[in-house]
Parts: sequence; structure tokens; C-alpha cells
Amino acid sequence: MARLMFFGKLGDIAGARARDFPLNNVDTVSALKAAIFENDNGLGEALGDPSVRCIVNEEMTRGDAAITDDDEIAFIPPVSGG
Amino acid sequence: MARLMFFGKLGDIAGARARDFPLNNVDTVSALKAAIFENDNGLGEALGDPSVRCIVNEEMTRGDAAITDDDEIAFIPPVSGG
Amino acid sequence: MIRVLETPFDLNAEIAAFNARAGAAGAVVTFSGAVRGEAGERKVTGLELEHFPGVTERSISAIEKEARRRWPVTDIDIVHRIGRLAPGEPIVLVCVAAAHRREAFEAADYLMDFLKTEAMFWKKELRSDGAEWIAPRADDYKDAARWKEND
Amino acid sequence: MIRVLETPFDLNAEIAAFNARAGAAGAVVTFSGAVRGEAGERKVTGLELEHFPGVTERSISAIEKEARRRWPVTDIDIVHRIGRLAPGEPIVLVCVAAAHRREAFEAADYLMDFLKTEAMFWKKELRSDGAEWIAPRADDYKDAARWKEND
Repeated sequence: MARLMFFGKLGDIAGARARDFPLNNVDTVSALKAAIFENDNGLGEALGDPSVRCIVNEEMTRGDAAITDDDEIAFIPPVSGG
Repeated sequence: MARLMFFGKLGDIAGARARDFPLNNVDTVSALKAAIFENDNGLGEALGDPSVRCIVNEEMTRGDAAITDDDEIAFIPPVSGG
Repeated sequence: MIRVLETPFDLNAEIAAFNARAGAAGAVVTFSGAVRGEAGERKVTGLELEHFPGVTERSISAIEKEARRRWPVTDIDIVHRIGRLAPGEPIVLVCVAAAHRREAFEAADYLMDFLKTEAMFWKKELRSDGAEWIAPRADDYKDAARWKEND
Repeated sequence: MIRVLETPFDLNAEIAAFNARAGAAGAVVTFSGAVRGEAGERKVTGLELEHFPGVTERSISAIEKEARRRWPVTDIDIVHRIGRLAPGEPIVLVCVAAAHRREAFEAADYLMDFLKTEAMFWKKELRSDGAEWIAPRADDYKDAARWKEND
């Protein structure tokens, strides 16, 4: 099971800050987004927004990163500190 | 008697922060500087420096201001606060 | 020193401690941000700030490191709140010490621009008319873009 | 509020009082300058600051007024020492409060540039190798020139 994390408004849309998710045949971030969309259209759509970035195992990914069931995969909307 | 004031390094050169000075026929700031020069070459020279400004009765003067024996005439070198 | 705190901090005590430690450098600039009680015409009842433990601290650390590379500052303190904040409470404090004022001003200004646009925080505004996740304003991105180096 | 003081002031108490009064605006920037213990390689034993009573206060007031004309700041405090100062003592404190950080940063930066180059103070540096009246550095004039308006 991969560990999914949702920050900011994505947490509200997902209804949880974190969730375990069996990847099965899913092996990239974009495939994961598609799989999530099948379960939850609203969340899948929000994750598809180009402003949403993905952090795998605490490292910012660029483009379509490979993922496995051991990974922690965080989705982050635009940040706003200060 | 006019009241002369010397600030910053001018006070050190004049040997006093303030001094009463009879203007006699002196009626402009530049004539005053010439009169001071006659008494005290070092101070007169310092007052002649283009960076030295003159404040008459607490108002900054521009150019060659007229002065009388009732005036307070302050000579100020470049300021340096902060 | 970088701290991300879940509970209120004493702004004045933090500034005093920084001055005691770093003030002899000559120039100290501090910036503090507090929760405002209104957003436009609407009353704000509080803020909720989320962070990504570990990742957030490293994102701030990267911003601080870049500021130190750009300016010869002698000391930097960054304190940032998370959790629930009430109007009037301090959210963020940046303190910078340097030998001369220009460096201190620019580094503090830089740090704030990037704490606003790159540090990993998410901010929800709680208002009488509902809650809203806040994105940086266009001006915030413009401010951060000022520091782009020609390289 | 503008104050020119002959005796040491408590930097942290001043900042705390300003924050209490003005901090709810949202953004507060403070600048404080302290006497440094050295000038280049030479040891500094103190400073002596002269002012022109009345005229100095009005010169600062004019600078503050212009800052308020340029930026929508909600509050400004300026404290400036005169007399004899020891290394480590604060010389100047500028506090600015505004709704947004950009205004607060710029107004504080502006105030310091003109306190350095236009406010009526004269500063003598007391060093182990003698005393010297200090003029603003070329950089100080350059900093002040940044604010020239195209009008």
C-alpha cells in the first residue's frame, strides 16, 4: 500500500490528510491520478490541476515520477505562508 | 550681535558651539564668512567649503541670504545620522 | 535558527533574544506578520496553517541558505506558526542582523517574499461567511520575481 | 512618534510598545542600528552625536511625512540618540506598521536612507587612534537617490 498525503484544500476535498492506497498496477504519478479519479471524480479533478505538485518520499518530483507501494506520495496545492 | 552656531566638525574648528558676533556692516552670509576669515583663517576656510550649508533663524538658506544682528546663523557640515 | 511552532510565540521576547545575541553586528531588521481581523469587508475569525513536517523545515532552510549566499548577514532567525491562530496573533517573524543596513533590509525582504511563495505552508482563512484556502496574491509572486538573478 | 533622546533607550521595550499599539495592522518592520565596536581594523570606543534642537526634530518630521505620503502605513516610530554612546548601544530605531509587508519594508528602508543623509545629526567616532567626524558613505547617498521620483 502506498501512503497518499493531501495538503491544504486537497485534504478537504479528499476528506482526509492521509490515506493508504493499494497501487496494484499503477506505477507512475499520472496513472495514480487516473486511478484516484475512478474512485473519486472530485479529488481526481483537483489533483489534475496544473498548479498541484507531487512530492514522493519527501522529494519534489518533476514530470511523471515512477512510484511503488512503498512510497509516500504527497499532493500539494500552491503554498501560502507568512 | 548675531548669534553664530557651529555644528559637527565646525564646532571643533571654531572652538565653540556658539558665539556672539557683531555684524557691523556685514549684511549677507558670504560677507559674514569673509569677516570670520579675517579673524580666523582656519574657520573661515572651513565655512567656505561648498558642502557647508547655512541655516538662518532655523530656516535653511539658499544662496547668499541677507542677515542682521538679530539673527541666529547656523553653519552645518554634511549631516550623518543613523 | 528556524522554528515551526504549533503554539503561540512571544514576538517581543523573540526579538529581544535575537537582539541580545546578534545586535552587536550593527544593523538589525525584523519583520513580523500578524493575523488581520478582516479581509476586505469581511470579518476574519482566525487562520488555520498546515505544514508538511520535515519537508516544510527543509524548504525554509533552503530559502535561508540562499539569503546567506546572497548577503553577508551575520545572523537569521525565522519563526513560523502552524495550527489555529486568532486575529492579532503573530504568524511569522524574520530577524536579520548584518554589519550594514542595506544587507539586513534586503535579506529580510527576500526571506519574506519566499516564505510567502515557496515555503511549504497552506493557510485557511476562517471568516464569518465561511472558510477559504488562501493562495499567494499576484503581487506576492511579482515580489519574489524581483530577486531573479541574471545568470 | 519621533523622539530624540540624550540618554540610552530600551530597544526591546520600544519595539514591544510599538507592536502593542500598531501590530494589529498586519505587517511590522523594525530597523535598529547599534554602535559597532570597530571601524575597519580600528577599535571604536564610542560615538558622540550632536543635533540642532528643534531643527533636527523638524527635519525628521519632514522625512516621516514624506514616507506617509508615499506609502499607506498605519504607524511610524522613530527614536534617535544624541550625546555620548558606547559600543553596543542602540543609536536609532525605526518601526513601521502597514496592512501589507511591501509598504512596511519600503517605508522603513526609505526612512533609514534619509535619516542617514538628511536628518540633522553629526556623528563623531571616538577611536583608539583619535576622533573623527563621520560623513555619510557614498553608498548612503546612492541609497537615498533610489527613491527619486520621476516628476
